[in-house]
Order: sequence, then structure tokens, then C-alpha cells
Amino acid sequence: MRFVDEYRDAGTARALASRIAALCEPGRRYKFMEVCGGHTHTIYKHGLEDHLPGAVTLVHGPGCPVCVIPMGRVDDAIHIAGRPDVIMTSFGDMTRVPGGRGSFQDAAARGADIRVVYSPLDALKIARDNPARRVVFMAIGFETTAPSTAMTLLRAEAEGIANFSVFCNHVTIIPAIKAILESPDLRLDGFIGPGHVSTVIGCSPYEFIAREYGRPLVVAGFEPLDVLQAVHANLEQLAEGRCEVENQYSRVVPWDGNAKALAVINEVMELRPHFEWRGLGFISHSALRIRDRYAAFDAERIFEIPGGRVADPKACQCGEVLKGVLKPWECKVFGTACTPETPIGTCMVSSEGACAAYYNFGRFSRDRVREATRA
Amino acid sequence: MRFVDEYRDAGTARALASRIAALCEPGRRYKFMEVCGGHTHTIYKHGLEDHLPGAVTLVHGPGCPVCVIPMGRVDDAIHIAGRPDVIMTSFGDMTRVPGGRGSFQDAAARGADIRVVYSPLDALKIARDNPARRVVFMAIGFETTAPSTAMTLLRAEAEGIANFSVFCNHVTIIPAIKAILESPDLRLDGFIGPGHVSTVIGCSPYEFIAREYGRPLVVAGFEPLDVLQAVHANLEQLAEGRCEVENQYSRVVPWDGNAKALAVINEVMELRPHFEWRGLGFISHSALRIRDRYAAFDAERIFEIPGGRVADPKACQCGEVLKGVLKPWECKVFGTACTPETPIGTCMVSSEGACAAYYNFGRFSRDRVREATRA
Amino acid sequence: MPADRPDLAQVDVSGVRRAVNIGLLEGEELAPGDWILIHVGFALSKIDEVEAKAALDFLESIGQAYEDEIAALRESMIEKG
Amino acid sequence: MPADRPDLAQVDVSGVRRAVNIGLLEGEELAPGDWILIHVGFALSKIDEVEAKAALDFLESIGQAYEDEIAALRESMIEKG
Amino acid sequence: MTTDERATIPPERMLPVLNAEEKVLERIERARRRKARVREELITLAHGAGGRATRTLVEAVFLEAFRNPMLEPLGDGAVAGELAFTTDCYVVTPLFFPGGDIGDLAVNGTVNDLAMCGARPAYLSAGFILEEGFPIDDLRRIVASMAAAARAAGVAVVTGDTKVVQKGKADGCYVTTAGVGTVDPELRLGASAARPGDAVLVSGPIGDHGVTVLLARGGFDIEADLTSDTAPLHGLTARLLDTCPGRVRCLRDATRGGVATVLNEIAEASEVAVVIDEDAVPVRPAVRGTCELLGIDPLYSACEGRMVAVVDRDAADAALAALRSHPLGTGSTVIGRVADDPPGLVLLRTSFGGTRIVDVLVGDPLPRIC
Amino acid sequence: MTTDERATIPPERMLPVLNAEEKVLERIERARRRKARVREELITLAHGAGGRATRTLVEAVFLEAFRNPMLEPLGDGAVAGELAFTTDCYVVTPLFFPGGDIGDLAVNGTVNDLAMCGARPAYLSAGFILEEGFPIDDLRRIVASMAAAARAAGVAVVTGDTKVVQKGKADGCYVTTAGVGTVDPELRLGASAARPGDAVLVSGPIGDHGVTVLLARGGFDIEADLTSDTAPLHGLTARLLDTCPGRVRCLRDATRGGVATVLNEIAEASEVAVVIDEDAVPVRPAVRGTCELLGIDPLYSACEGRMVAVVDRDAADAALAALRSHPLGTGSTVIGRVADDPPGLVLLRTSFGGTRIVDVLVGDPLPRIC
Ligand code: SF4
Ligand code: SF4
Ligand SMILES: [Mg+2]
Ligand SMILES: [Mg+2]
Ligand SMILES: [Mg+2]
Ligand SMILES: [Mg+2]
Ligand SMILES: [Mg+2]
Ligand SMILES: [Mg+2]
Ligand SMILES: [Mg+2]
Ligand SMILES: [Mg+2]
Ligand SMILES: [Mg+2]
Ligand SMILES: [Mg+2]
Repeated sequence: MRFVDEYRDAGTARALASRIAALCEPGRRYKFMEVCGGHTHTIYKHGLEDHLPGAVTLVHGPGCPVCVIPMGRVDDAIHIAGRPDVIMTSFGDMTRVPGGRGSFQDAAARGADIRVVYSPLDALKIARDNPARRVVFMAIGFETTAPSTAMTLLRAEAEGIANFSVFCNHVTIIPAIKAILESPDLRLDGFIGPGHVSTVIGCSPYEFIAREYGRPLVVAGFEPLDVLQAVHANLEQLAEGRCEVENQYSRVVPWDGNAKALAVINEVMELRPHFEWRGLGFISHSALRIRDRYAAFDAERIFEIPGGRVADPKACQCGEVLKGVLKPWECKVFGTACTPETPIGTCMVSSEGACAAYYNFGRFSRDRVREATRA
Repeated sequence: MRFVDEYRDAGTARALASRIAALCEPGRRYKFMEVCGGHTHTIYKHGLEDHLPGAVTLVHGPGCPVCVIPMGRVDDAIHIAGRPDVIMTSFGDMTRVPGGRGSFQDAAARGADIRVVYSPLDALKIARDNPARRVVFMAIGFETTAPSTAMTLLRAEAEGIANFSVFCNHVTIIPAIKAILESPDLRLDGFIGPGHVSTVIGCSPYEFIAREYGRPLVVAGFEPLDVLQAVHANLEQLAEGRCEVENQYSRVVPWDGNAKALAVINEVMELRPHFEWRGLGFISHSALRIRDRYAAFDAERIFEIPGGRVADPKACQCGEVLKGVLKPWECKVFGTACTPETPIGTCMVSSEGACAAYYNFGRFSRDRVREATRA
Repeated sequence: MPADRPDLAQVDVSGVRRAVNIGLLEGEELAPGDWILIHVGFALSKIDEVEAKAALDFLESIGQAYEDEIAALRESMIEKG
Repeated sequence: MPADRPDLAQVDVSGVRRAVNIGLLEGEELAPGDWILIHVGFALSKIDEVEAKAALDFLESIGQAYEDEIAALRESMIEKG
Repeated sequence: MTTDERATIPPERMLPVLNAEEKVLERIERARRRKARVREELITLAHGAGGRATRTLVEAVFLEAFRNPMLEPLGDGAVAGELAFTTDCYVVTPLFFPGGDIGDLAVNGTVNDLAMCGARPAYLSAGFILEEGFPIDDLRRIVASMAAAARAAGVAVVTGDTKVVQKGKADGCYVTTAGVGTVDPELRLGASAARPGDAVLVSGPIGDHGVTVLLARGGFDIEADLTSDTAPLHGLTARLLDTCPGRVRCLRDATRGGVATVLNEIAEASEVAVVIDEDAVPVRPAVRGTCELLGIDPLYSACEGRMVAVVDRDAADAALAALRSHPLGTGSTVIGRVADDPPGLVLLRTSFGGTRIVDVLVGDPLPRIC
Repeated sequence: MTTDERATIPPERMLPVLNAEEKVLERIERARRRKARVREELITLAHGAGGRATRTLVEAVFLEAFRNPMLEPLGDGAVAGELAFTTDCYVVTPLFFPGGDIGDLAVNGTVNDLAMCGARPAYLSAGFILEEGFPIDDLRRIVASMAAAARAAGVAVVTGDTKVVQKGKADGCYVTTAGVGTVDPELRLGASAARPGDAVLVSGPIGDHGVTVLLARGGFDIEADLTSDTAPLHGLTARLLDTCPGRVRCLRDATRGGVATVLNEIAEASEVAVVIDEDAVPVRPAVRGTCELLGIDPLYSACEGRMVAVVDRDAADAALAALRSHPLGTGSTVIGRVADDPPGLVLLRTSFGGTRIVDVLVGDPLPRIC
């Protein structure tokens, strides 16, 4: 498959790996954060760390849109879904995300009509096909996904599909990165920048990182060679004493992003004053809500929602994992009380969540695996 | 079981049978009509004709409430039941009654929510339990059943159960008997009068039969000895040259009927100018409708109904069977095209219908059965 | 029966119980042990025990007369035989 | 694609087809054979073939250089061995 | 009524039966023997009620497509050499009812179908179709019932499968069991083996299960002191077969469609008449009372622990004694006998002294109960 | 990748793996080996998805209640002496899909479960749960498929049952088949029989059925040139067993949960590691493309005509040749091998040159497909 297979070539990976190893200063340890959950998934799915020298550690960031949804918002969505006239729609990733009183899957077992869609347009189609029901799209995601939600809402308006609405949980990436950079307990050497988000927002929004925090950031694609190349580029900058925003993913990401997508977001949504992030607490201007002029499509206004704040479970250390302070396995409940089957935290649910990715794909002793996989 | 077993005693039956045989004038043939489908059912279910001499023929009358429902009314009910917000309720007997486009059972297979109840009160309970749905009770029956429907409607009003309504198909017995008596092609020697209807209307409404048409009528209960005794009483009157209304069922039927039941009917319902009877055509003042003051509970006014007249199938001779002109087996399609499994006419559906009763219980050659059942 | 539903009576026949609406039996005194005619959940009539007994007596008398006749017939046949 | 839906394009990858909304690619000329980045049913970006080729050339050059190194290493080992 | 006291009308007072009626009846019987044909376009509840529509569906659709000598008799199970094999689906509503639940029904029902083949049940399979949202505690209860029933019947559940369907695509829990057992290959049991003169027995009061489940649904607001008769009958059949070797013609458990349906299947398959006495058919007062109230005939009400046995007339007494000596057969009676004519009909001599047909059930007077 | 070209980092540049992480992993593996316990109160779709939740439900509820030596291995079927016995419920949506329908699925699936026991399938039972309103023509089509599949597989449908449930209490038609077959009692096949060094094979491209059905549901508005791989595999297994007598350890059809689930069952039951090569696993481009688009892993996508075989390493070449010589096995490949450590894990060597776990499926990324 084009743009896939050529970026999964083991030979090129070995070549890059050897260059990466050569770039490491002996005795120095490097920590790079991949901001985006998609990168986390790629890293574990392809066993990317097998190509990294022990001196390089990848730290997982807050860029999994499912992981950052606070429990209260899940409960609100389930509350709406509990109405007999409502069909709740969302991406499959939401199915098992725990709220304070269970997940979508549990709500479905109690009788709620909750359907998985591939696209918000599919949710709109369900609304078109079920005029007697009220179809709510549980919108999640960063700037990557927000334009699609906005376009769908505009289409609903144009077609006059009055039984469609959006429960908007879109978040923005920059405030999250800022929160990480402000975190006192984390030392990072550089960033692997989110590829898909950057398609929309472009690369310039990251310049403050280089400028104000003195860290390189390399926007990267989602194939394993993309990520490996981004590590290489980070190390190269460090070796050369540079500190810049670089675009490894230039085949897809224009430096200035997608103006139309930004305009569409801006037409339909506006920044919330603040929004709670799971594990990270409230972050100012970090999320989007539907503008007044589209209130008729805003589930938050159409339906009474409890809107309560639900404290994260005591045992949960997702915040530390999302900030990259803890590796997944360092969480006290990782793999014992918290597993993909019985997730306590959100990071254990989506395959973009650091804990789930590590548990599903990476959870083993390297020594024993090297032994086992020897041909 | 009291009031059951003692009226099913074979010894007493044989004694009565011998008296009946003795009462028959040699060479004369007698035809008595049991007006009520309940009697038809009793006759076949217990093999009552085995106790009758060949000279006595029982002719089945129009008193099966299911049999007289015209196809158009079934279609109207199915039309109402087809609405997604409606739960249609009726007695089990209605399940297979054919309309122009199939039966309730077929409508259920197409998705209509149709439920069998034992009492109109059960339909009211369904309405109470399903406030978001509209529950319609398909009311059928003679004066026996009309008071129960009326009481239920009054209770719905008292409780303010606004989602309950009645699709009223109640009919009255006297116009039907008049229609039979006016029928030119039928010679009857007497009548077995309907027991349950008489509980409500009493015995005096039949007096015109004796007076104007010179035929005896004996109101009878529903156990086989009741019916046999009514045959005996008819023959006795004929033998003695009398012609009266007699009450064999005096343990249950007061001569003057049930005033409260009549009052309740009158409160809630009024005579329709005319009503179509299956096979018999339109008969004036032969059915009941809901009065204006209870219009809010009248399904006929709440719902748009097509209200069309549907011609009976060509092959159908139910009219002749209902009038007693034809014995069931004399209908051209009896038992071949028209069976309980594939009823063409309504008389083949309810176990009170003459054709169904004869097909299910009576359909065999007497000679061969006498041979088979010899001990 | 709930005290607030004087229109309901509990009927029991051969161990089969159902609440029956007795609203159509206005003016009838009903006591446990009375028999009633039930139709689609409503009591339509209270059974008149006197009439019932009279009718049954009549039927039994017929039966008895018949038995006597048959017995007589048999005896006469035995005598003949 | 229906003529009345200029915002939809049919994409086909390895025999897998789906209609994709291209309303976010305003101003981009799209022609059959172009590659696009798809996210939840929307095209987010048209792939820049020039950039793609340059990036791949770079990766391949690294790979080639490595192969050469390895080959050289092997040879030197054989020489040694 | 054991002697013929029915006809009390002196023959000279009987008028001849009309020739026309006879001819019509002949024509009807011919029509009835025509090949089964499904006329409907959609499945209705009648197709599952066990009566005529079920039979027609099975013959016209399933038998037509799968036809083979083992399937052809449409017995309770199939027999090949020493192997007996059967399956049943259980969709009873409610899942729990007085005297049992879907779990012991699913074990006993399949054990019984093997027993009716004359087999010793050995292994069961169990397939579960669960509705999303079904309480796992209810599932545990059902499975515990199955395990207890299997232990009681001496069979093991050795293989199974579980599927979950979306909320609203099932009714809590459906169970399908299949069973295999071993059978004496010399045994020739079957609905087609009845011969004129044979005695017809039932193993106890009929219709308990059907009426119990009907009332347990609650829609009729009727209460009765009744429990399901669900029980495994292989011990009873074994005792009967041991006592009367070679004299047992046919065994059928009287489930969906009741005793009437079983008798009709025997009458049709054996081309005989079956004549039963109403007075001899055991029916509990509460079953009879409920049936009177609801206008149902107990002969069509399902049993889940009663069987019909047809035995050689000379073995009738021994068979009766054998059945009565078993705890599950103490209420056994001889209810009638097999005659040669009219073939394919079941006739009932009523308590009232008359005779009527007991025909195959049409439609679904009892909503589903097994 | 057939030789070990993975580790390109000179050992001196590798820092030691943290002892703390090792300890955590040990603790986790202990937790994973704990006795299965169902925590949920309600059945969810995950319990039917074939992954961890299904396994837990089966062990904690069904095995716990029914426990016996034949059930215990939780194999594709149960084996007792020469008898093999199995059952499966089929609830696929839609009922008709490219390459097949619920009918041939219900025959082939059960034939395959017998074949995986090493048995020769002989007889099937068929139980139908039909929804009121289901088109009888659709039923005829399904039954015709079953009959054709049975003929093709050389088995007979010898017994059956039909129930009808109210509209809205099913999804058109559910089918449960059970099957019996004969098996060489000397044969010792099973998930627990794999030994370090054994070769692991698949009989062709994987995941076709799961992806086909997922797309046939229409919810994703994706089209692909794919058909279900539904096929009876007993011919293939017979050829393999004949060619490599005594050398075949385990056969599993890779249905619900896909190849990944089967390999995990083998790794757990045999207490071995299974190591497979991503490059060696055959996946059709359209399956791969759809999976990329939807974020699904083809290793978890169901097959209905593919199996996993574990054979003695010395017989690997002969086994591969035998499979490839059969029309249903032309696409067979060796995808990996069995190692001794870490026991219970399936490891994948990625095309990219890394390694990852292939764990048991959690949840239901693919809605139900068989
Ligand atoms: S293991 Fe669970 S609770 Fe701990 S950080 Fe990960 S997801 Fe959160
Ligand atoms: S046989 Fe059928 S069509 Fe003829 S009179 Fe009877 S019910 Fe009507
Ligand atoms: Mg049976
Ligand atoms: Mg069976
Ligand atoms: Mg049920
Ligand atoms: Mg059975
Ligand atoms: Mg299975
Ligand atoms: Mg299998
Ligand atoms: Mg199986
Ligand atoms: Mg389905
Ligand atoms: Mg299987
Ligand atoms: Mg059956």
C-alpha cells in the first residue's frame, strides 16, 4: 500500500537506528515526548523501541482525545443517551471509556441506544433515517476532528435536519502542551509533534516551544519510519545545538495548515473559558463549544445535563501518565486492577492511550522476548 | 367443578335424549336454531348431536361476535394498529380473523404491536403501564360484552388515562334474530336463546318472536345438558301447542336482565343508524358506537380510519351459514380452500364459529365413528 | 382485595384465582361462597342457588326415572331371557 | 459520485472504496490518482507528491548508505576471517 | 365410560346420514393429505405453535431441503445404529416460572427427546444466545439449573457456545441444547408404528407446564396453584422398555401442542384412528379451571414431564404397572386405544357421552411455552 | 524475515532494563493467571466478542457449573472415545453477505469444529429461532444454503427444531447447529499439545469473513472487493492428518476473535510462547486496506474457512505441502513457531523489525460476525 509499506521498511529502520545510536552522546539520556496518541499507538504496534538505543526514552503525551475526556462528560453523555428518544453516536473508541457510573457499553446493556460511527457524517445519516428520534453525536478529538464535526453540523443546518445535535468535547492541543511544559517534574529534550493536528493548525503554533522553552519539535507522520525519523531529527538538532520547529511530515502537513478547516471550526465553535482534562484538571481556553448561533444543534443546550464534576478514582494516575511523568507500568494499578478489560483510567481504553498501548503491545520483558524471538 | 360437572353427566344426557326422542312426532323433522356461537361450540365440543335423534337438526345462528365482523372493520383496526405509537389489544379470537389485507396475526408479522387480552381491563392496564403509547381496545361482542367495555371506558375516564381508547364493534342481538326471521329461505321450529346476552337484556326482548312469529324460544346455559334441556323444552312446547319464551338458564339469567349493565351501556354507547354484518349486509340499529360525550375515548374519532367497505370473498357463503340456511359443510369451499388454517370466512376462525366448530370437532362420518368408538 | 377498590372481588375456582370487577352487580349482596358468572373479567350475574337447585333436581329426576326404566327393562329382559 | 454533491469524492485504496467529503480541501485541485489524507470521512489534506518523493529519497539514501556500510563491514570481516 | 353406553337412540329413529355430507368429508380428507405447502409470505407465531402451521413449515421447507432417511420420520430425535441425536431450542417466557426455569427445561426437554427414541442420554451440548443487558446473576441461576438437571439425569454438558446479540434482538436468554445417546439398534419405535388395538397411555396429569407458564406471564392476572411438570423421563422409558420388550410401539413427550398434537402425529403417521376417553384423561383441577376460564383445551397444553406411550394391547396392564411403579409415572392411565378407521383422526368420547374430533392445533391459542 | 536481523544496536549501547519494570510485569502475569471472575452485573456485547470477556464468562459461569473432563479443554468440540460432538450458535448480521449466508456458515462452522477435533463429520442438527415477520423466502434461501453446504461437506441434517418469537425479540433468524462425527480415539489434538519448536501454520489469507460481514452491514459506507471465506475444512484436516500421522499437535479454525485469539488459546493452554512473523501472515490487500481505514487488526478478524495448525517442526514442510495440495489450502504458510518462554504470550515480529505482544482481544472492535 502506498504511503504505508515504504514507511515500514525494516532495512531503512535499521539504517536510521544506527544513525540514531551514533547521534547519542555516550552516557547521556534523552527523553522525547510524542504528544499524540496516534504516535504512541505506532510506537507499540510496530515495536519501534526495539530500534532505539537504551539512552533514548519516548515519553507519552496528552494527545489521546479519548484519554483526556473527564468522567463527568462521559456521565453527561450517558445521561442524554438514556432518553428513549435519543440515539447516541460516537467513535468506537468511546465504547469502553469509564465514567462515574460505567461506560457507553454498560449504558447500552441497560438499554440506551448507542451506535458506533466511522464519521460524524454517518451520525447525520442516522438522523436523516430516523426522523422520529433525536440523534446526538458525541464529538471528541483535537483540531484534527473538530473541522469534520463543524462541517457535519453545517450540513445538518443546510439540510434542515433538526433532530441532529452535537455533544461537543473537542479540545485544543497547544494549551495541553503548555501545561506539560509548565509541569515542574518533567525534563524533556524535545517533542515529536502531532501530524494530523498540524494538518489543520500548521507548524507555526509550535514556535513558542522552541522560542520560549528551548526545545526542538519535529512534526511527524504516523508510520513507524516517520516517528523514527522524528527522533533522528530531534537528536540532530540537539547535536547541532539547534532548536527549531521542523516538519518531517511535509508530504501531508503544509506549514500553514488548512485555512478552510480553521475557518469552519471558527464559524461553528468558540473557545470555552476552561475545560476539565482527565488527570490534568481544568485548563483555560483548552476546549471548544458550539457558538450561540448554532445553539439549535448543541446537545449541551437541547438536553438537560447534570454537568457535574466527577473526581477521578483514587488509584488512578492517568494525570501523571498523560503528562509523561510516569511510564504506564509505573502506575500502581497498571495491569493488575487496571487492565483493558477493567480500565480504571481512560489511558487504558483507547489503543492510542499510553497504558493500553503498552499493555496490549509492549508489556513484556525485553530479555525474554529477545530470547524467544531469536530465529 | 360446580355448575360444570353436573351439567355434563352422560347418564342424565341419555335420559334426556330418550325423552327428546319420545317427543318427536314420527316422520316429522325439527329444526331449532341456537342463536349463540357459545352454544354451537358446546354442541360440537361435547358431541351433543350424538344424543339427538336424526329428526332433530340444530341450525347455527348469527351469534358469534367474531363471525359477524365485516372485513372493512378488521382492515380499519389493522390500519390503526399499524401506527408505531399504537398498541392494539383484543381478545385472542380476533387474532386470525381475515380482513381484506390479512389478519391481526399477519399485521403483527409486519410489525404491528398487537396484544391478546382476557379482559378490557387488561387493555386499560397496558395503557396505564405504557403512558408513551396509545392503547386501543378492539371491542367486539354482543350485549354480553358491551357493559364490560363501557365500564372500562368509564374507569379510564375516572382515572384520567388519556392514552386509552375503544374501537367499538359491539353489536346487538335482536336485529340479527329479526333478520333471520325475515329470511325467506329458512324454516325454523324454535330457538335456543343466548344465555349470556340474556343475563344483560333479560328474556322479555324475545317475546315478539313467540308473539309475532309463533316460534318458541328457550334461553339456555352453556353446558351441554343446558342445551339438551332447551331442545327438550322446545319440543315440549311444540308437542303441547305452546309458543313461549322460556328460561332454562334461570340460575343465571334474571327475567329482567341486569339493569346496571344496560344503564352502563346506555351511558357510554348509542345505537348506530346501521352497521354492516359479515355475510348479512347492513342491518339498521344493529350495533353500538361511543357517544359524543366520550369522543376522547373513541378510536374511530381519534384516528383516521379508511372506513371502507370490503366485499366478502366471492367463494364465501358465511352469510348463508350465519342465517342457518346452509350447514357449514354445504359451503362450496368448506374444508378444502377454507380451513381453520386458511380461513376464507370468519365462521372458520373463532371456535364459536359454526364452520370452525364443525371442522374442528364434528367433521367425520358418523358411521365410521360409531364403528371406531365401539368399546 | 385492596380496600380502595370495592368494585373488585377475588374469585377462586378449583385453586384458580383472579380479581373480578363486580361493578355490574349493583344492588346484589355478595358474600364469600357465592357463585358468580364471569365474562371477560366482569361479574355479570350472581348465581341463584334456589333456581339452580330446582333445575338440577329436575334433571336428576329425569335421570332417576330413566335409570328406573332401564333397570325395569333389564329385569324384564332377564325375566324373558 | 452524484453530480449534485461536489463535496464528495470516491476514494479507492487496495480495492477498498468509500465516499469522502472533500469540503475541507477548498482551493485544492483534485484529480483522479491524487492521494489524500482521510480522517473520519473527511479529506484533511492532499498529499504533496514532490515532498513525498524528497522525503522518501532521503530515507532511501540512508538505507542505501547503511547497506553499503554493512556490505563493507561484511567484506572486511570476510577478509579478516 | 368403559362400555359402549353412548348410543341411546333406537336405530329406527336415526335418519340416514346424508350422502352429500359423506362426499364432502371424503373430499376434505383428500385435501388434508395433499403435500404440505406454505402459503404465507411471512413467519407468524402460528409457525412456532407446534400445530398445523409448524408441521407445514417443517415439511415444506426443512424436510424438503434436508430430506434423508434419518430426518424423514420427524421424530423426537434421529436414530442411526446405536446413536440417537436430537436438538431443541428453548425460548420460554418468562425465563423463571413455578417449578422450573429455561435451564432445567433445556436439559430435560432434550433428555426426553432422546428417551422417546428409546435411548439412554449421554451427552448434551448447550448454545446460549444472550441479549445485551441480561443480568449475569440470572444467567448463573439458569446455568445452575441446567447443571442440577444434568446431574439428576446422569448426563454431562460437554460442549457449548455463547453469542451475545444487541439489546432488543432477543428476550434475555435463548438456549439450544442438542443431545446424543445410545440406543438398542433393534428397537423400532416411532409415530408410524401404532397398530389397531394398541393401548394408548399417558404418564400423568396433562397440561401443567403450559398453563403454569401461561399464567406466569402475568398478562391474564390469574393465579393458580400450579407448577411445571418439567422432569427427565429416560428412567421411566427405560423401565417401560425393560418391562415390555418388543411391545412398545411409540413414545412421545407431549410438549408444544400437548397430548392432542402427539396423538394426531401418531394417527397420521400410522394411518390409524386414535380413540380416547375424556373421562380417562388425567387433568388437575387447577389446569381444568384455568382452561375453562380462558377457553383453552388442556389436551393442547404443553407438558414437559409427561409422555404418551402406545403399547401392544396385551402389554397394556404390564405397561401401566411399570409406569406407575416409577416416581414420575404414578399418575399414569390408559386413555384410549388405536382403531383402524378413520385413518389419521383422533376421536374423543366425551364425558357427556358424545364423540368429537381432536384435531391438530391451528394458530396459537397458548402463546409459546417451551 | 527468516533470520534474526532485528537487533542492530550494539549491546554496549543498550542500557539495562529496569528491574522495577520486570517486577511489575511478573506481578501482572500472576494477576492474569488468577481464576476467571466475572465482575460485570449485565451481559455486554464484549461477552460475545470472543475475547477476554467471553473467555472469562465461559470459565467462570459455564465451566464452573458444568465441569467435566470432556468440557474442560474448552476445545472446538468434545471428544469421547470415537465420538466428537460440538455446537455453535449463529447470529450473524446481515443474514446474507458476499460469499455466503447464515445457512452455509451454520453448516461449515460446525463441520469445521468437528474437523478441528480431527473428526469425520457425520450428522448435524439444526435449531431455528425465527422472528415473527421473517420472510419465508429468506428462510427458504437459508435452508437451501444449508442443504447445499451439507451436501458439499458430506453430512446430513438429521434432526431439528423451530421456534418463533415475537417481532422484536430476535433479528430475523438465529441458527444453532450441533454436529457429531467419528474420530480416531488415538488422536491427541488440543490447544494444550503445542511444544517448543513446533511450527505454526495458517491455511490461507486471514480475516476475509470478518471484514466482509463488517462492511456488509453498511454502517461504514465502505465497499471492498471481498467475499467471506466460509468453507468446510474437514477435507483439509483429513489430508493433513493422513500426511503427518502423529505429528499434528493442534488444529483450530480461526473464527470469532481471529488468528490472534486462537494463538493465545494455544499459548495459554500449552504454557508456551507463540512467535509469529508479521511478514509471513497472509492478508489480502482489501482486508488490510479496510483494517487500516477502520483501525482494526486483521489478526483479530474472523475467518470461517481458515485454520491454524501446530505441527512438529520436522513435519512442517510435509504439512505445508499437504495443505497446499488441497484446494482450500493453496494459500497456506508457516507463520511462526512455538517457543518455551514467556509462557502464555503470543509475540509478533513486525515487518518494521520490532516485536510486540498479540494479546487476547478485549471488547468488541468488530461487531459480531459469526
Ligand atoms: S494504569 Fe489505569 S489508572 Fe493507571 S495511569 Fe494507566 S489508565 Fe490510568
Ligand atoms: S366454509 Fe369458510 S367461507 Fe364457507 S361459510 Fe364457512 S367460513 Fe364462510
Ligand atoms: Mg419431543
Ligand atoms: Mg428435539
Ligand atoms: Mg422469552
Ligand atoms: Mg422436544
Ligand atoms: Mg463456538
Ligand atoms: Mg472453532
Ligand atoms: Mg463449537
Ligand atoms: Mg442478526
Ligand atoms: Mg465454531
Ligand atoms: Mg423440537
